[in-house]
Amino acid sequence: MLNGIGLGMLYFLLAVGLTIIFGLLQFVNFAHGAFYLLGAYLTYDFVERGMNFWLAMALAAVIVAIVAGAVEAILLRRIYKLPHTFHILVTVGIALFIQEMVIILWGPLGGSVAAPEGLNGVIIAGDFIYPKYRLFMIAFTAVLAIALYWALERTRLGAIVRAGSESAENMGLLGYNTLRINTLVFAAGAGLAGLAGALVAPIRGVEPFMGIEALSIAFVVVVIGGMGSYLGALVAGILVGVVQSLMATIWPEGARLMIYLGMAAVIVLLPRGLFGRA
Amino acid sequence: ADLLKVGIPVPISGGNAANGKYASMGAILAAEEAAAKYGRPVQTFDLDTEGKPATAVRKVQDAIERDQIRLFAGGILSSESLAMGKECEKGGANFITTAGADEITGSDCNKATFRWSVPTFGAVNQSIRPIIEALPDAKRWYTITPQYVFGEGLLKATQDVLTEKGLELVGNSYHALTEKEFSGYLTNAMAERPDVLLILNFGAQCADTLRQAVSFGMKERMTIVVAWASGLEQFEALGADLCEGIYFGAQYWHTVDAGLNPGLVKMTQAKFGINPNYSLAGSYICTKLMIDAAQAAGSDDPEAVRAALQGLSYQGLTGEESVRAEDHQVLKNYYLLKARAKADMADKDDFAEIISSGQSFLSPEAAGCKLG
Amino acid sequence: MRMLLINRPFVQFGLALATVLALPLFLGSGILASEILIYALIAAACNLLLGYTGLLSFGQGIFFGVGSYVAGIFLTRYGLPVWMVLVMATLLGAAIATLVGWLSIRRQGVYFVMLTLAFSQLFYFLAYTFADITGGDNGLMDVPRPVVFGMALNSAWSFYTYTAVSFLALFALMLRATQSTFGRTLIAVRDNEERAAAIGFPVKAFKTAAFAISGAVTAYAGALKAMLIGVAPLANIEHHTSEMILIMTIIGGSTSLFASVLGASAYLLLADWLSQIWPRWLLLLGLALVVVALFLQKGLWGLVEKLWIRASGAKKEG
Amino acid sequence: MTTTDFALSTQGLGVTYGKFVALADMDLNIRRNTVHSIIGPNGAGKTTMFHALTGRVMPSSGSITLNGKDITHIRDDERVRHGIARSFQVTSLFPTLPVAENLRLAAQGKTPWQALAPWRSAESNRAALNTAAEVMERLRLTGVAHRPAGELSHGQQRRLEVGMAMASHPSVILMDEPTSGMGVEDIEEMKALIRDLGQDHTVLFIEHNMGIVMNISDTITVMRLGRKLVEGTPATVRADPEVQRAYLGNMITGDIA
Amino acid sequence: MLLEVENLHSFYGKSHILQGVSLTVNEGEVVTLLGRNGAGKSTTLKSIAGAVTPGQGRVSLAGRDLAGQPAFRIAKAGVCLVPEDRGIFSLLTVEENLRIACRKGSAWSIADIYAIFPRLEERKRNGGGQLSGGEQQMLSIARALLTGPRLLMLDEPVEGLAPVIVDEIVTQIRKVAAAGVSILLVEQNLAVCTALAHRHNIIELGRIAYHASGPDFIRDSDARDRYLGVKA
Ligand SMILES: Nc1ncnc2c1ncn2[C@@H]1O[C@H](COP(=O)(O)OP(=O)(O)OP(=O)(O)O)[C@@H](O)[C@H]1O
Ligand SMILES: Nc1ncnc2c1ncn2[C@@H]1O[C@H](COP(=O)(O)OP(=O)(O)OP(=O)(O)O)[C@@H](O)[C@H]1O
Ligand SMILES: [Mg+2]
Ligand SMILES: [Mg+2]
Repeated sequence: MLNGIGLGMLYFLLAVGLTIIFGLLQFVNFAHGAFYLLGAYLTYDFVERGMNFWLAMALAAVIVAIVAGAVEAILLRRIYKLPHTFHILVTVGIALFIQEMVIILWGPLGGSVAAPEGLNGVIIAGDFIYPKYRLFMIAFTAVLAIALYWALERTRLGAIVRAGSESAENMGLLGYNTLRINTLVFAAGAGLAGLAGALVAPIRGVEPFMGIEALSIAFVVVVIGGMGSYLGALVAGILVGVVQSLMATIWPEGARLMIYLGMAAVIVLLPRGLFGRA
Repeated sequence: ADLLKVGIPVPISGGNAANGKYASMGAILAAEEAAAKYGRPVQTFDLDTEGKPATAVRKVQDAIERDQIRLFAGGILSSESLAMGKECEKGGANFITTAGADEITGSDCNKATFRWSVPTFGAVNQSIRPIIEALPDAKRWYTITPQYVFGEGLLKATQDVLTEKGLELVGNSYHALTEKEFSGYLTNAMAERPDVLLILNFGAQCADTLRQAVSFGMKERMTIVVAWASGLEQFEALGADLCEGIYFGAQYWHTVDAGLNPGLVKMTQAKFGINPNYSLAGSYICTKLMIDAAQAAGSDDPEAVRAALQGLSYQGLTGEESVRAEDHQVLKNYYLLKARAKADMADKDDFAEIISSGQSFLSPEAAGCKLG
Repeated sequence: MRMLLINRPFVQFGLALATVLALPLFLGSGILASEILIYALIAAACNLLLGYTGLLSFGQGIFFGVGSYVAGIFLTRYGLPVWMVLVMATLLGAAIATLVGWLSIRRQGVYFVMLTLAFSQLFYFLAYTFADITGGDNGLMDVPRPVVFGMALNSAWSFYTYTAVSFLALFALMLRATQSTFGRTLIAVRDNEERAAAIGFPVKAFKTAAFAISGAVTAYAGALKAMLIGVAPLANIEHHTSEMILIMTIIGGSTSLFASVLGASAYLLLADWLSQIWPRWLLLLGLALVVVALFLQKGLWGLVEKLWIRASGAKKEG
Repeated sequence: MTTTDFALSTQGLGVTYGKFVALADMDLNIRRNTVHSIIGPNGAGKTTMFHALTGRVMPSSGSITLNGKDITHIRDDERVRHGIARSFQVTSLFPTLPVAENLRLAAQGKTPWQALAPWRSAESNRAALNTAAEVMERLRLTGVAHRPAGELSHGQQRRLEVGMAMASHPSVILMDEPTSGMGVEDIEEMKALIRDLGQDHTVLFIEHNMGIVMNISDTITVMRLGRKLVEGTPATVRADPEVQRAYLGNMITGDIA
Repeated sequence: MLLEVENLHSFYGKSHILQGVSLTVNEGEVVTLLGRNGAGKSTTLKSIAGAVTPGQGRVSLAGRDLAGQPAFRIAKAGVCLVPEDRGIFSLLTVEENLRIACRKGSAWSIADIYAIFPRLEERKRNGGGQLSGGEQQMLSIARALLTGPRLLMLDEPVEGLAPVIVDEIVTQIRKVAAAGVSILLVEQNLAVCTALAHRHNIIELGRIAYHASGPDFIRDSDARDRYLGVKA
């Protein structure tokens, strides 16, 4: 169960950035996995160079956000108005580009990142054994989730962002510089993906194709949870994590099958996902 | 003499690009060496399979029909290798591979296909028998197995050995081929309190399993054995600290001091400045076998090359190796390695010491091969 | 707003015919040429959904995979005649597409896309999980080529001829469909679904029918591909395949069916060429996609149209 | 009066959006070949009622009878075949298709299953082509027959919007604010057109322009808060104090008072 | 003088829509811009607000030149446009729609808005997209007020509104004007225009073709007939 929740938290972290971009900017971002990949590799690189893990993690997330912001400002803002088709085309292109760049820069092999000092090892309580780092990740993600929820649902910012996604022109008429808002949101969403990558590196290591898997999980979580809903990303993330852990013991080959079956069922039965707003 | 062409169908792009890259390097070494030795031009042609059987087959078909290539050495993934083997048989060419699927020299064997890597049976036997001997107290075993033919093969062989030795398989976790998260399986495993955790998956999944097992502190509580390690690449990706104390079964290890291996190590270091890993070495020896056979046969005519290979004994990378005529399986050593502590490493690649080596093979009949 | 000459059905068919005739002249590989025609069919079928109905489906790989599995299973295990297997592949493709389509069109926009993505994953894992039927990760091997007039089509170019006949016939049928009341209604649905329903069209039935046709053609092509290559691998049903089909279609453009032929050819030729010159060619592909989205939103065909309009000097053309 | 005198009637029709009751207890009886208008404050549920009548939303209670036939549980597109058609409050056309094609499709919508045949040519349905031509003629759109609908001026688009409803030869035609956004000139024209349509169709329309409503309606239904407030001739409605208070106010209707 | 527009030219693609529009609005004044469909009324408002970038000409607000600036700067300078499509954010609730418009220094608060349009308060948790047409119109005007503009431009503010609401809105617009906000009004409803405005402009073919004070305009049925097609 704790495994499921741990996994779920990880999935939430993966999905939340996507939900921000996908739900609020109405933008289908297939490059999300690539930002996650980049975050993980930057962390790996920095740690290899002897940097403190925490610093590496923060720096990686910030760099990913900056890269994403630049990508948004240079490329994506030209295509918001086009149909989804082009969003997909461009972001798939960017994802391929980043993935291949990672291979060129760091080689195709991948590597491991050691958990930071103090979070190495396990916590033992009787029969119960759990890695410290995973516990830390659950706690960290929980705090992050609350902070994000507050920032996006309880502040005007969230409303502004959503409004901007619907009509940049009208936001302009109300005195908002939507171009900048979009860039910031996109950067933040991608930065979260980068952060997820950084956090995951000590658990999963890094390898050039980790982004693809992350992307498909993130999609599942966002869709089940409901587009644009943080609560949805959280609940769906945990749900998917727990289901996957449970299935793993009952019918392992069918675990993924069940998740996608569940996703299809949710979209067919609940139009907006579990927590999506109308 | 005219140009001798060898096709190297390996994944150069896509998920297994790392292997493809090294394989291509190994093939070039073999070709250069042969060209010098035989005084004739020998060239390798990289065919990017993208790791997809359909692409692999298309490239091989084209190479046979359009470029008149008759010798192929490559194929990293089971699915692509099986398909290419069939294609070479159809198209009149020969193919040798290092892929893991036992069907290649088993139920799906054919006259055009050869295989250098030791099948699952041998891998398991050579990995776990030495451990059983070294650790008489290790009674309870737990396995983690990918659910498909390859994993089943390893698991079956494991069960047989354990039964024979009167040891207990206290549990097994199957997982899907795309799985990345093993915490659930590992928790199950820990609950059974095994003495040995035997990991039967390979590649990136194996790395994930190990990483997560170590983070769960399992290394301190039990012996961890990987039956089918991918060699140096894997150690590099995992790092010495993580690997320390874990046992790895391997097809090849660069410190082996037998046969052609010292020569290959020297050559690789001279040309590429690295130690040969499994992908490179496997591709080198496969390519070399093909070239030598064509040279011995006097042409790359498929029948003649086949005849030259069947039953051939030669000095290989693991010492004396031979090609079994009945199923085209190369008989060679399999190694059990134990990873060293970082402090004990002599150089940056000296991750492990060889604990034991040896050969175990099913008979061609037991493997299920009938060459038509 | 009249139709450009180059978009007229006869010209389109002529272009398809010209492609069939030209490929052998310029390509050394009959397999690559056959593959181009097969993917051209698939992209055109995808275009029926994307361009004509406005449905961005990530499910095309499902039908492709189903087609190749049908060929693999019934040719190797049951030895049924090729024509029967092709009919079965087509029908099963249509049936599964009807199911997938019918379920997916209950949602719109991004959710529709996500549903098709979910189905594509679902079918992938189905194929993976039920390895007894599909051969799992190894796929199905030894799929034979058809025998025509007592002659097995073992050489690449003889199979190309076979593929070309199929291609032209199906392309003509699809062309006809786009010009029919049916096709014109699809365009209306794409333009404004709410209005189409309000004037009496059962929109879901039309979308589902579009899926069925698209799935049938795709599955047929999948069976051809299995015979061409001799294997029906798991990779055919992967979502990468769907993604690739979509990319081909989008690169081609969506204002005519031949656009898809162009898109598929361009993609395959470019991929073939790039993968030979640089292992990291996917990076270039990524860049190419970005360029298309930024500068070639009507695809390669849009470019052709523009050149045509300029060359013929006036819009009054046609 | 027997029920067959009514082209369209509803009994206790109600619609809820979630918990919100947008329409309740609506009894309507629209006599054949009359012009019947619906007025009421914004949000009174007028458009919602149209949605229910055309099947866009499913009623939560009550029933709908069209030409003596219960259509409550019939799908939206099928209702067209039973003789009901509508224009939208917010213009809803096929913007990239030519005007003629818009109308051909609308005419074809009467026999939609025929259109499902992928081999039948669109031009083979002569009746639909003729209808399209007639409607264009009547709405003075023939000149722009080949222009994409999206390029038309607002007034032309509004006319085409009405034309889309006419093209299926409905017995009952529903128009949601047909004059919204129209210039004074166009409004006069629309007024004439609606009056004209009332000769051979049953017209039900929503309008805020009292100049039209009071001039051409045979009957007016006033709605408020999802319910019927008053129903009657223009004179009765105009005189009703409750209507004056809730809706008409000082009657700033478009002309200088 | 608050707003001064001089020789404004605007284009959609190649079509030259505004061909030298000039008009002025004084502090606290209500000025209309009338004209037939397609005359360029909305385009004029958009060009002033920066939603359409004018090709040529001068727009100045209290002496500060605004032509060519991005919309958000112009909005910050105190120009607010209520567009003809109302521009409601359908993903936001009514209240959120209002909240994002709030600006410090505005004379109106959300509470004031609810007092003026009680209907909005009743529907405040509704999605903007679920409002009836009239409710959307109210919301759009309400939002504009919350930004506290110096110049309010209304594009057909009473279109599709029930007569009582039209009354209400006319009253509100009067109050707004009385509070010192200048108003540039585009409206088909002449009664509304004459009830509110101090001066009238009629635009034809992208130019101001007629200009008159309120009382003059009411007397001049000829001009109304000629430019607006109103049969006297
Ligand atoms: N999809 C929906 N979900 C929830 N509430 C809705 C929805 N659609 C409409 N409503 C609400 O139902 C009520 C009636 O809306 P309707 O559109 O029928 O009004 P109307 O009478 O046509 O008004 P108007 O004259 O302003 O167009 C409104 O209060 C509106 O907010
Ligand atoms: N986005 C656009 N692209 C091209 N042409 C446009 C666009 N918007 C408006 N036009 C054209 O510009 C001209 C002026 O339009 P505008 O919207 O300013 O008219 P208006 O006076 O507001 O009319 P209405 O009373 O119908 O609202 C019209 O001929 C219209 O067709
Ligand atoms: Mg309404
Ligand atoms: Mg206007």
